[in-house]
Amino acid sequence: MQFLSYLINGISLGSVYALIALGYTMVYGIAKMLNFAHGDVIMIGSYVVFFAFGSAGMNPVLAIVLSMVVCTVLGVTIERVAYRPLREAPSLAVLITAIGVSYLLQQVAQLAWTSNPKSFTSVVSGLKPISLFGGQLTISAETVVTIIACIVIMVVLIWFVNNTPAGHAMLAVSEDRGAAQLMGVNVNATISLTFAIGSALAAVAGALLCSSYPTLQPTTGAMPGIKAFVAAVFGGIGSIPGAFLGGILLGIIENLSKAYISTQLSDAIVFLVLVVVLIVKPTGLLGKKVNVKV
Amino acid sequence: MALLEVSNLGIAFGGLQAVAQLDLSIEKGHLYGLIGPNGAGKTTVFNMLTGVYKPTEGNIILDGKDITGQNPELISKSGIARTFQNIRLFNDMTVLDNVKVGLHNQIRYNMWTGILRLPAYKEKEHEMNREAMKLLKIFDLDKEADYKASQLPYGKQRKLEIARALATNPKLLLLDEPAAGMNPNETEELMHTIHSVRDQFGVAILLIEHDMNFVMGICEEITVLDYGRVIARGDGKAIRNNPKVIAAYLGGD
Amino acid sequence: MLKNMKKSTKSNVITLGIVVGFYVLIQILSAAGALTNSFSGQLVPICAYVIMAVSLNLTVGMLGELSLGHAGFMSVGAFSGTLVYVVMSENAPQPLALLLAFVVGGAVAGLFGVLVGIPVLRLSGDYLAIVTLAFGEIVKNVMNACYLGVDSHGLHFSLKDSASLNLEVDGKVLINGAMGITGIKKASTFTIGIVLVIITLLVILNLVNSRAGRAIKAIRDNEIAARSVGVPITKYKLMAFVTSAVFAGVAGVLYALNYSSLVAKKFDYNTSILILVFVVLGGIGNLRGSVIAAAVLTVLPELLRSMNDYRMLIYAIVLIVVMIFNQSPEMIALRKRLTARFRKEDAEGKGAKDKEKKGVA
Amino acid sequence: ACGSSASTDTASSSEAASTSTAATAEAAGEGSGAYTGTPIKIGGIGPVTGGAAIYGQAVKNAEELAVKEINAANGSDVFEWKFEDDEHDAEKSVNAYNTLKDWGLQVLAGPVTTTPSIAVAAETANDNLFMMTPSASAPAVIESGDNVFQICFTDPNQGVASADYIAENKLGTKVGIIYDSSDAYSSGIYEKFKAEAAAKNLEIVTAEAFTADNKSDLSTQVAKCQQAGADLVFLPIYYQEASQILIAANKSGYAPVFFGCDGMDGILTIEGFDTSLAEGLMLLTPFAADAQDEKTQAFVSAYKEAYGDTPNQFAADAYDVVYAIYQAAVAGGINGDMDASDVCDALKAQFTSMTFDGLTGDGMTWDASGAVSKAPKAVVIKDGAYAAM
Amino acid sequence: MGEMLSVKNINVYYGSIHAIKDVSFHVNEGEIVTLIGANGAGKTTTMHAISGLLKLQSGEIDYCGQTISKMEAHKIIRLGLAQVPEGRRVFSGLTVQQNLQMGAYTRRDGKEAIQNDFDMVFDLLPRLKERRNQPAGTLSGGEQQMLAMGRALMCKPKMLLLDEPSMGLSPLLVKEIFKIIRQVNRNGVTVLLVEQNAKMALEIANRAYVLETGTIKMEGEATELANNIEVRKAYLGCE
Ligand SMILES: Nc1ncnc2c1ncn2[C@@H]1O[C@H](COP(=O)(O)OP(=O)(O)OP(=O)(O)O)[C@@H](O)[C@H]1O
Ligand SMILES: Nc1ncnc2c1ncn2[C@@H]1O[C@H](COP(=O)(O)OP(=O)(O)OP(=O)(O)O)[C@@H](O)[C@H]1O
Ligand SMILES: CC(C)C[C@H](N)C(=O)O
Ligand SMILES: [Mg+2]
Ligand SMILES: [Mg+2]
Repeated sequence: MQFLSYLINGISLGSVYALIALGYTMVYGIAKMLNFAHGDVIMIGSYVVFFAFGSAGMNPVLAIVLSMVVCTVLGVTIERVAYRPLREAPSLAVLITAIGVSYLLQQVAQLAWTSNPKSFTSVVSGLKPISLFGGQLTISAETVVTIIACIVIMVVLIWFVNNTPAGHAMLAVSEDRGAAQLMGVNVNATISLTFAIGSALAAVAGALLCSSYPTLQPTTGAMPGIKAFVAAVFGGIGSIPGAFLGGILLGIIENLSKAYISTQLSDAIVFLVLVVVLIVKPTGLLGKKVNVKV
Repeated sequence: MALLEVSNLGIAFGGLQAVAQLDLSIEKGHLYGLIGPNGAGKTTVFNMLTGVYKPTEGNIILDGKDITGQNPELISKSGIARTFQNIRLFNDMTVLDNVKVGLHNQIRYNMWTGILRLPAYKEKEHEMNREAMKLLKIFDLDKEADYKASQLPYGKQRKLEIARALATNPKLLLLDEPAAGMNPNETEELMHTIHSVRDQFGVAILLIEHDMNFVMGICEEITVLDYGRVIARGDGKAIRNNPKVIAAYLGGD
Repeated sequence: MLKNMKKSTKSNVITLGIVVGFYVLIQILSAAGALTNSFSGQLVPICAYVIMAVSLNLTVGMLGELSLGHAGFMSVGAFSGTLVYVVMSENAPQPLALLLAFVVGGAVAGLFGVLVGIPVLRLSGDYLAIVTLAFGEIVKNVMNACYLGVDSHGLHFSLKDSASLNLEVDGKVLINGAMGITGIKKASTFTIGIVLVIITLLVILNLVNSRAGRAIKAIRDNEIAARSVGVPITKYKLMAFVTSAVFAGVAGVLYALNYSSLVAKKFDYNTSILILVFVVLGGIGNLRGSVIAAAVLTVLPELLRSMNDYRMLIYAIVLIVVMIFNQSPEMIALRKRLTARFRKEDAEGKGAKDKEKKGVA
Repeated sequence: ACGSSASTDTASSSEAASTSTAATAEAAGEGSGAYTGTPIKIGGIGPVTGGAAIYGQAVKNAEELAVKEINAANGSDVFEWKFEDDEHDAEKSVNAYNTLKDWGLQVLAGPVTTTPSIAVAAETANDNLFMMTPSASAPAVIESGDNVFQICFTDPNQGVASADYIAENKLGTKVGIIYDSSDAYSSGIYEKFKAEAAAKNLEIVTAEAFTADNKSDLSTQVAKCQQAGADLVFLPIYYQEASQILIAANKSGYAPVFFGCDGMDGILTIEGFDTSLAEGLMLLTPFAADAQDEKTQAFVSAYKEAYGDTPNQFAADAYDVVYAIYQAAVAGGINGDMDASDVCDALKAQFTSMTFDGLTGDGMTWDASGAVSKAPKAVVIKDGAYAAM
Repeated sequence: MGEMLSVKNINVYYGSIHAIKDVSFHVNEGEIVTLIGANGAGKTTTMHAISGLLKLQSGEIDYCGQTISKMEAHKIIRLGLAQVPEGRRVFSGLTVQQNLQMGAYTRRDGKEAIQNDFDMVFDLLPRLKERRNQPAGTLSGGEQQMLAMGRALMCKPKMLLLDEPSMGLSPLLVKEIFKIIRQVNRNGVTVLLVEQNAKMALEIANRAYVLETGTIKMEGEATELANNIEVRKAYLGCE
């Protein structure tokens, strides 16, 4: 029973990672760039929800929609201003710019909203937790909603990428931008769309991250961002189901190692497991093996 | 015994038997052709010979030594060098350095000699430069020694690959479509170069090529593959007139 | 060909000349009393970061592998070297203790380089990046939980807390978890720093321009081709990785001995990223660029102090703008055309000088 | 050794000074003119950007406020003040210190956090420049030299005091602990608490850690305390994480006594936090923003007016630091014309002999090591406000 | 018959390398025009300039009466100008089928029409049908070349730019490819062809241009050039 409860804690955390990782992997998979500012877009999204829902008392769904709009505009703007000029530059250059953007967002947030922490009111506080085994085991509404959101988003994304022209364009862009252009794909628009989707997901992720773990600060997005990145790689970066699986597993490993090995060394354990898995499976759990034909 | 003895070589990718039951025997200093329709498995044979793919069956014996399934580094040391169908140069390095990497196992000095710039460093580097320039000269690339490899036009890149491969001092040189992307004149020139390389270095050459003038003009023996299997073998004339080859590969006029 | 030799040698001489020139300049300024406290306080960290950037460039620029955990090597070097120094400086002459600290710091970091090198041989690209990131985080986490003490019975070690060390009353805690090592006697000087920078540059420049360096770059450019000409991939990847780690370790010792305390938190992911920023901004594979970028970007936030609350905001903007200006192909083409106009005859036929080969390849 | 061993001469002057301070605080703006020399250059250092920015901002604001008040009350400027950011990083903190030195720093009121403070303390010891940290609480900070002083409790002191308090008041029998093992402050208190608890026969059933990298999810740590049957959970951590723990415990229906230290102060001011969750939370803190005494009220309202926030204990500490230095400066006849080393010697002599009444304690004294002696106050949160216990 | 494509005095640079110098030529509707030239003459560069993958330094390119030299590549394709790029550039992670689908990306003429063209391509290049579910990256060189061709055909272009479409193909397939080009042309597609196999190119082309180190050195009817001594010497390998 205790084990189950730890496991649920893990899944709960993992589902948040998964949600963030989906946005990461989406952008990575198509634009082939590590958008290290993703975590900070999440943070901005959370602030929007915090003020719209927590302070102004807006309907939570509307608040999230508002946040999605804000994040989408933000994400697309960042892409346009900071990443697009470097489209043809080495990928590391964009990585560094993304880090610059990450600093920038954190600084802006601090200037705008100070560094004082805010306690986030859960957007699903209206819902009841699920109680099992006569109350011995509870699964919070946040967890349930996050997992459902994750699965829905994952399925929609997979469907979208594989079955719509825009999705096909994304696949082509991810393979070879020049050739994609020759097929008539508008590369810039496709990458913008990818960022739009990634950032809208960030808004949802932010709302649910802060619902489960309610402290909101300008640095709130940073660590979950990195963890989610790790999760995305763990699952096989670029793979949508991989991001989901990687996120959930990372959460579970993190919590079980806290529960049964050491709370002090749990970070090290998580990363060690990751390293071992990658050594055994060098492209992550569900990553495609890249076949280089010689 | 011949320089290269291949027996019963085969490989499958998933369900696809890309090469099957291949026997091949190449004498020292021979010019040997491997031709066949697209997707017949020619490049795959090269990949097995050089250790890029591990054959699922069969043996490869070079100079009496079994090299089946060894890794590419070792096979290179044993004396097989190659070029690639999709050119693979060290793009960000100079033309000269590309060849010097090819000399890696020929002219050696250890890391510390390099870091501490011991006297041997200068000496060996000079030797390398000399050797490399000699090779570049053969392929008429000496004037571009300082260029980045990526800045060479396609045809010269092909030649540079051959020069680099030769730098490893191979007993057997594998050339994958060396004349692709060259016009007839350039092809002609290449034929001469390859001949003189063989004569000068005494190296056996196995080449894949779709340009029949080239193949017929240069190869002393030819093996034809189709769907991974040998469908014909012989000299140029025999191949040209083999009905199976005409049907599968050359096409009737 | 001779020209080529000369070109690389000339470039190396310029790079070293910049370093020596900087040193001389500082000495003159310092003698003239024209050096601010703020600037002289940054000299040692600048040296440490320069070494970090140059050594990371070996991995990123020469070997072509992304490492997000370079600070991890700095950390293990810093802790082991400092430990040696703290213990040795009590009963050995100062210079010897110092030398030993650097040697041990470098060696221990190198050892970890081998350890991390193993996954390196199997992974590439972002998967490798994650492993190095993981390495850095593991080091940080373990060092944060690491307690080491010494008493008359010898060394005691625990991963729990200092109480678990069960030290005698006379015992001394050497590493105290998140508190790290405290009470270090400051031993690093600018002169030592510069000497180490020069050694690092000499070793790495010489390495890069030697047989081994060519092999490393060949692996970067095309691993399959490198194999096909008989370059042992394992050996050279490890060589690059370990060399890079050793110098990071040395930089760690230099850095740590400049302050009275040493904590693991300093060497986190952000520091690794910072070093990477130096490398990329200075130009991937361009060692001189790394030197300059490391120095400039270390000083920059200090120069921005007058901006108060907007300091880091401006730093972030500068970073983005410089990056775009430096790396955007349009900007590069623009700059090239401008310089070409100034040196028309020079540009002729010297295609080889053009670094960018991007275009539509 | 504390104030009592000082010579009568300095003791009397310190008395005089303390009354004068009280006077300035009360009658701010009247222009008492106790100080007439060149302004003293006092500098602050702390993280005003990055993850620890809340602490640095609070300290910065309070220092500024105190300096303004003192200057206004004095009529002519007593202090010239400058604050530099250190991003909670030792290297940056030393840089900040050097920058302040270039400016002409004579007295340092900072840094805010432990790790940077240890590094800077060594530098100040070298320069013999007086340093008093408002909030860096590890004992190692003041070990660097006799010029380094603290106005906050040291971590061991808090750990011991907490264990004693819990034992004496029989607040719990089975104690769980959740602390931040990546933080010097938190693990410092934890260690001493553990040792003292053993001495007081408190049973520690579990001690769980988290780190800066995994602190977003603390539910497992809470669950482990619950599992171990802890009826009191000791939280030597900061209030953001504490608020998360309270929320997590509430979710899983776990309601032990929660007991915190000074880092807990501020929990009631978190925007959006359901303060009912903090009901019954006990903490040892030298300062409570809603204390009813006049001094606190004046400070809190002035701070609120200037910065729009309720000040936390670090702000109060910083405010006290400036006032204490003011008191010492006046009593020691310090003048901005003196060089930093002379200022330092004079301040050292004053601080080891004077008594200071501030927001965070009455009758504070310092021993030669630089540690403060003041009485901790235990408070409990009742009806969304602090109440004395 | 009007000019379908006209290239006027274009200049293209790679950094400071002046690769195309004041090149002008045109292609009439319904024609096959071939560009021949040695390695590095600038043929590929010219192709990329037309399809918009490379920016012009100066000059103008008109297509169907419209200036396209400032247009982005993806818009140019939408005007019915498809390219088989040098080096194949297939989407290696996508299957053969998906690659072909990408070829039809801009088409809005219904599933059925597209399905018809699928059948047409599979008919012309049966090897592709065999390998329809194989990732393109693992195809042999020649198979990839076929795929690149098939992919361009799926776009149903008005004009095709072919950059060495016969490279790496077996003699049989080379003949096949040229047959296909001719057939496509007969169906109304204008073709601009770059070939090392100048002999065959000149055989099927109406007109030809000779490009040398970035400038047009000669132009004329294909048959005329095929008989020109200089051309024969330099590009056809005949003395
Ligand atoms: N790694 C692989 N995975 C799956 N199939 C492969 C792989 N490598 C090659 N093949 C298949 O094996 C067959 C043989 O390929 P190979 O490259 O050897 O042909 P080839 O004879 O060199 O043809 P070409 O003349 O076109 O270069 C092809 O059909 C190809 O699709
Ligand atoms: N990306 C690039 N960067 C720099 N120079 C380039 C680049 N691409 C081509 N060049 C140079 O531009 C010139 C023209 O090249 P281009 O590829 O257009 O020639 P080509 O006629 O297509 O030759 P090939 O027959 O080899 O394909 C050559 O001198 C080449 O070296
Ligand atoms: C302001 C607080 C975060 C400082 C803390 N007491 C420390 O010593 O680090
Ligand atoms: Mg092939
Ligand atoms: Mg070309």
